[in-house]
Amino acid sequence: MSIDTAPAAGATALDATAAVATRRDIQHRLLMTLGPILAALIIAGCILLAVGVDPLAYYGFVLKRGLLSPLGIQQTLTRMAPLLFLAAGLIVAFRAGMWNLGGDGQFLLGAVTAAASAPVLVEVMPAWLALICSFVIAMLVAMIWSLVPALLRAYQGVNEIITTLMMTFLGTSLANVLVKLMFRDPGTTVPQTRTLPVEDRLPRLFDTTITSGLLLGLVAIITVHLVMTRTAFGLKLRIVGANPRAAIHAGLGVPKLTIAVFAISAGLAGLAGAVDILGVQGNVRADWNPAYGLAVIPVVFLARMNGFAAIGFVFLLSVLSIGGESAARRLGVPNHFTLVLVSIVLIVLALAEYIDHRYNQSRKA
Amino acid sequence: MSVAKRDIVALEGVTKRFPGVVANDSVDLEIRPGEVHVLLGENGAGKSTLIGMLSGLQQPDEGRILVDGEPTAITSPRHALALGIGTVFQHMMLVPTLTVAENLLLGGPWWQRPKTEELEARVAEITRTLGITVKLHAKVSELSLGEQQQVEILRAMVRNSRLLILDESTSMLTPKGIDELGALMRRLVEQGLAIVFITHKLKEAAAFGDRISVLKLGRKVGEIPPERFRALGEQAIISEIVELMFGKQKDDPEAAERPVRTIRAEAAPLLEVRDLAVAPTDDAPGLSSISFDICPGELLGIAGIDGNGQKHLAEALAGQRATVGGSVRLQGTPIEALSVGERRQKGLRYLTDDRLGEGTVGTFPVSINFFLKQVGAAPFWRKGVEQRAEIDKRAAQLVREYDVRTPSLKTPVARLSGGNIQKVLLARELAEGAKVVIFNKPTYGLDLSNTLASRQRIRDTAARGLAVLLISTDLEELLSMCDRIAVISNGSLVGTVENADDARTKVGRLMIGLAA
Amino acid sequence: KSIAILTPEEGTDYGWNQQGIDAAKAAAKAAGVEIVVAQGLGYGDVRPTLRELAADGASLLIAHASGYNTSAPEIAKETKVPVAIVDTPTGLEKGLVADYTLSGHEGAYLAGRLAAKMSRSKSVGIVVSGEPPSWNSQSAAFAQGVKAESPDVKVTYAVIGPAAYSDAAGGKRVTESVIASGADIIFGQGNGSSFGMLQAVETTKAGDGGKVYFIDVIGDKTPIDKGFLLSSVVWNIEPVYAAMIADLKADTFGTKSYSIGLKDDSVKLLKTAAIPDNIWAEIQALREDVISGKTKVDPVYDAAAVRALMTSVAQ
Amino acid sequence: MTGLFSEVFLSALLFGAVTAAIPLLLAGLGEQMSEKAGVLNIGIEGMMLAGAYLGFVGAFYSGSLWLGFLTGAGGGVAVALVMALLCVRIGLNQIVIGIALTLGLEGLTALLHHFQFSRSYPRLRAVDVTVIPLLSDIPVIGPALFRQHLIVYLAVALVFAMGYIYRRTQLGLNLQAAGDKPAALDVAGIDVVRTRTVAVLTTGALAGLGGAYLANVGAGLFIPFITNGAGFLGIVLAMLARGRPVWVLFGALLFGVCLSLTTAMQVAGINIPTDVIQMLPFLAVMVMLVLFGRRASLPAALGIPYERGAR
Ligand SMILES: Nc1ncnc2c1ncn2[C@@H]1O[C@H](COP(=O)(O)OP(=O)(O)OP(=O)(O)O)[C@@H](O)[C@H]1O
Ligand SMILES: Nc1ncnc2c1ncn2[C@@H]1O[C@H](COP(=O)(O)OP(=O)(O)OP(=O)(O)O)[C@@H](O)[C@H]1O
Ligand SMILES: [Mg+2]
Ligand SMILES: [Mg+2]
Repeated sequence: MSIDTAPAAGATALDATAAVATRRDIQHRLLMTLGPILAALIIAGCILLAVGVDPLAYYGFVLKRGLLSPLGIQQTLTRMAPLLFLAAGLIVAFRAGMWNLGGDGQFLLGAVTAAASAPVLVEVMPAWLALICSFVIAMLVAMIWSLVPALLRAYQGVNEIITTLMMTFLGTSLANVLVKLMFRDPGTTVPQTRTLPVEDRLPRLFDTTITSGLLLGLVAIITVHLVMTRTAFGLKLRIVGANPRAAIHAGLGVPKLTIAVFAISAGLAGLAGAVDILGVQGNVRADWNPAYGLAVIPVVFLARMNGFAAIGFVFLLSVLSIGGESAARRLGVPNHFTLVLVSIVLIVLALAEYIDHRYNQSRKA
Repeated sequence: MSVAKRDIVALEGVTKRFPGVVANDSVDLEIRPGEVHVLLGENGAGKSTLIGMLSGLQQPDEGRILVDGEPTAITSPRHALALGIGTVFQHMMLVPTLTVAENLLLGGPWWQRPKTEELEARVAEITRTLGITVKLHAKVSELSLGEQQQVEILRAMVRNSRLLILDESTSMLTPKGIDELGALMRRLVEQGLAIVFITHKLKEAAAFGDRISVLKLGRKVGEIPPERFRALGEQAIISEIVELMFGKQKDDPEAAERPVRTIRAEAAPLLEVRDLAVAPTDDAPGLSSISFDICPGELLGIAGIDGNGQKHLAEALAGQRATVGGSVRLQGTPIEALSVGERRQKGLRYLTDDRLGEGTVGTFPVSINFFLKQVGAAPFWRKGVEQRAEIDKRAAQLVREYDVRTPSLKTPVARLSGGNIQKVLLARELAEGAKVVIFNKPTYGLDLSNTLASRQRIRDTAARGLAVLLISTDLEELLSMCDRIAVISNGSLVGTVENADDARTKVGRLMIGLAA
Repeated sequence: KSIAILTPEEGTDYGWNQQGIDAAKAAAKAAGVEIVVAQGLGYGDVRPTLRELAADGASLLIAHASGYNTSAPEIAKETKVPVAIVDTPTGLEKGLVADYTLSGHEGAYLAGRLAAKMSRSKSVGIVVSGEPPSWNSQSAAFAQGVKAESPDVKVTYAVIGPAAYSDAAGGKRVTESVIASGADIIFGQGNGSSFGMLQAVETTKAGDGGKVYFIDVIGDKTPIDKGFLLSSVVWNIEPVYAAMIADLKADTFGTKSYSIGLKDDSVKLLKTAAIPDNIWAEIQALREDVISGKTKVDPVYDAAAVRALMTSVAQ
Repeated sequence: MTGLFSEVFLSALLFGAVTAAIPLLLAGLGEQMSEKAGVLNIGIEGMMLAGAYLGFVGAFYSGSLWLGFLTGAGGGVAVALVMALLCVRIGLNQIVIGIALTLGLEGLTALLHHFQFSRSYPRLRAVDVTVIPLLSDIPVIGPALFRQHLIVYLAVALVFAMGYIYRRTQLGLNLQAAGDKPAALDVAGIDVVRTRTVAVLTTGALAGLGGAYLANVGAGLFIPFITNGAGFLGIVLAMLARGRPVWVLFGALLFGVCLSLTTAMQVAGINIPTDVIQMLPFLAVMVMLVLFGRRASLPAALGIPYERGAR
């Protein structure tokens, strides 16, 4: 679980040979990503064959519906928005060496508070302002929710894996309680919050159904990437993550930084919830929990906590989940197969990285 | 060659490569019972790598190892133990959360109950013959580093080793401890064991060895066999080694004269410490009523056995550790309430003894490690944004100035050798604005040339008019550099000695608890 | 011309999803249109699937889950493809959105009467895995039915837990506790967890050492019954879908809410061998009373209200 | 309120608490062993699912619960084998592989269930219990605690067996060394990779057994996603227990009792939303962490793959 610093280096390379090297590096990276995906598809294809489904037809639909058709790609891009925010939050936490596994709880609380506030706020202020306020509220609530694990870790040294897992169980329940008891839409028998009208939601991009939340997500993750790699603040967090004792030795206020990390990470998870609600869903139903967090964690690791790589992997994840849903329906495979596919892709990607690393080492020796 | 003196282990043309380095380059070596075979060489010369292959941690890429004359592939540490090769590694190899006894028992068949009684009897027998005591039921984390080293030696003994390898085992010991270890090695070889002894201190090599091999850049560049060894005197041996290692004639390089410096008596102290107290922790005693002054240009040494509160003292001064009383003044202004960063701003610098543990971030590039304590400061950061050009420019300057040998500024600092990491730290702490500098064991683990270079830096620092506190367990080092030497024992200063002719005996008396 | 139905889980649950899919298939077949089934979509975002189905040319999208009633009308407006949603009578829009609010409360009332008549221990239990409106109305009506039959019969109400739809072990555990509290008839509602309830009924003896019976809802679990199924409040959604298709053709889609009830047997109590004929006859008489309006059963959808009601009937 | 609670009911509640606690206990004990040896096993949920599915298949087709437990444990071991291979032997990131395995087994078991059982929903017979003489006659407690399937007693005995292993055997020393300072274990002549592999496989066996218990005894059937996060609770329990098996037992019982409390309150007609009651065990643990939350002493090398001679 080491933090990779490669992106920090290599960026100053400007001369021609370096440019060639960078291009070769990118080519290599692409190969090392697409190759394993192909391998994963073949393995998953065997499972499909075993249950009597034509893998080629299945993948054809995945590609067509997740990537190549205009409708499919729009859905894919829309699905990316909350995932990008979550990934951004995880990048901050993981680079600072803190295992925030409580993303789902923070996400849900952000979503619920955004859903509770936005429909009320649009009635008293312009929609754009209401959206901003809702985003801020969602972010603050998620931040506050992370305070307990943050304080326990900062001042008591309590392991955050336990506390964030517990808080995510609690947060999921609390979100339900809020929906059912506090923010319930009185206009329907279904336990859900009031619905933000479609026209008041985040605008869609151009003439498509892609939410502008995608842009926000991209901005968020790129900002996080730049902050983490190019600023003093980001460096401080990385020092805390890479060697906490060095951070103390260098006089960094580790407890305060710890709390900041949790706040930012949780805040971004809260924003992820808000962007899903304000951009797409419009309300939160009781017992709703898309559990995006769990799938995003490995993605962030595979991207080696690099924001740009994370965008790529989130895209891949979206294509698989949107296309997989469609393909499953057409071929009569249960939707659960998508989970198997994602799992195989993750494992093979991790393996490929290892083999690549080994190969590089033996070449140097 | 006499039959009795057949090699226990012999290396023939052993080569070991790592990515980018040839750590051992066709090395031949004979290890015989009844001999202390000293391995010498600069940092990175390949000594530990050689040991790694003997103890089954690594396998040679080329060449072969003969055990009792038979070519043997030592495939695992278990195999090495079975062959009777016991190793005390350069880095601590004890489990801190287990007791000493449990650590000694580690390695038994997994289904068994640990045979504690058997062990106790065996340990009692060994410690009696060795004349050491160990606390069998104390947790390892509660022992001082010196005690831990004894446990490791004991462990090698408990396992009935025929060949005992000691990799820099004296680095943590006091002068007395070192002498005892030397006597112990002598007794052991007399019992017929073979010993491989690695050290950076040439005097130890001359005093304890029977045979010396010198490695340089992975090659064996010379050997002094026992016959010659016995024929030469200490000085002759040392100068021969120096010639082998550095290729140029030079008399005992460590015996550099202490330059006579004049400290203006009337100068106000730069650092005044009064009644400093720190609460005790698991691994070290607390500090109580520590008081001393250091004037500009003065070099105050702190002598003492490791684990007597030196680290607490340094950390308390640097602001890294909470104090429970006392005052610290820098140029007359109290700083005890300030944070680490604020103290640094005021000119207080602390060069830690734990280079990789807290001094640097190993995975970060060399360039960034120069500025770890200045993150966010202009001109390297402007409005919080990293100015890579400024950083690289200054880093390149420091690399040149301090002669840091690094492939590039982007190299992760952990890839550098220990001596070069130390240079990075020196550069960082001595850079502009320093007034008081605390050096904690600055030459620990460094080879001769790096040690000399570091000491020169420290002397230069004092010569520039800074106040220097030098904490060291190496008495020779303190005697060769300091103006005064204070002795710390069990968390308090038991006396301060002017570094005059009789300082050695006075300090020695203080260290073993007698009045100076 | 084709219609599409979207369900959150696979249509093999002998319950909500299966009844919806089977009914849609039957209605489509009767009307001679094609049917597309999109099942197992989960409770997350179904907009992608809705859009895709619309783009593929479906002329009616049946969003068969209360969780879909926000997204489906939105997609209807976006794509101009009519949708049918559940539990939202206020959401009608001509030509675009129709609602079908399915409540088996009338049937559940009868089930309550049946349970009260048949309980040996004078104690019955309601076990649910969650508290969505359609289950609430049946839980409440069941309790009302029990009390109407005999105020002496005790009703015990237990919720397994939030989002416990797949908690089969929880279903079994809670049901066993309820049986231990004296109940010998369990009225169970839950998706995956209802199989756990069934298992509890099959493997636990009532206080008197006799059989515990199970009353199921929505679907008909007879094919997998081992002789413990007393009855089920079976929903037949086909007439609803048939009416929708008819309205679509007649251009009157979106002008009315559809519902199910005892009257046309779209809600009915399942007759099993475990119900004696005389009791069944009494139940049939009660059914007439409900249909004629002589007995009024008002649906209670709100979870808090249901729990309040349960507290009041518990003693 | 007392009038409501008959002896039979109270004892059923307690019985339910124990039944709910056993899978958590087994998962927690398993996770504890991995963590002790330095492997953060996030894939335990997947191991439980594999155990639940295969355990049910074994018990259903053979008609023997014991065979079911065996196949269930085998299923857990099979998943653990993948984890050991990828994370211990070649040192891939434990969190990535753990989560990937959990996702994959969620999907795979649901898929298999779909093709195999989604029409018939087979269920097992009632479980045979082993009655402990005398003790089982104690009112309330007796029927709840001493009329359980033999495996329950074995699981509880396992707690003490584990305690014994950790404190009194070479294996215990090896495990602790593998987690705290693997290099020291290695130079003591014990293969770290093998030690950790044993630990991970044991985790798999215990988690698989826990899953099989959940499916075969807890539910009597298998349905997709049946574990419902029990594996993650196991991780929390293992971390809270700080290496002491007894604390895993206490923690698991706490969760079980809280679940039964939920039922008890509802049966008593106390009108509190279930979501609120459901938060109880988590709240209890959080409060404990806030009050006594001293540094959780996790092994120093937890999550770090071991490679001999790496530096
Ligand atoms: N893991 C590694 N990968 C690549 N190169 C390495 C690695 N470790 C060390 N090196 C290279 O090997 C050289 C020697 O390293 P080592 O740590 O043994 O130095 P050293 O001899 O202790 O140095 P010094 O004499 O300065 O103390 C360094 O220049 C370093 O660049
Ligand atoms: N595991 C490893 N991977 C890569 N390089 C290594 C490794 N171990 C040693 N080296 C390199 O091999 C060379 C020899 O290192 P070795 O540790 O044997 O030196 P040494 O003589 O023991 O030095 P020191 O006096 O500092 O202990 C160095 O350049 C070092 O960097
Ligand atoms: Mg070195
Ligand atoms: Mg060495």
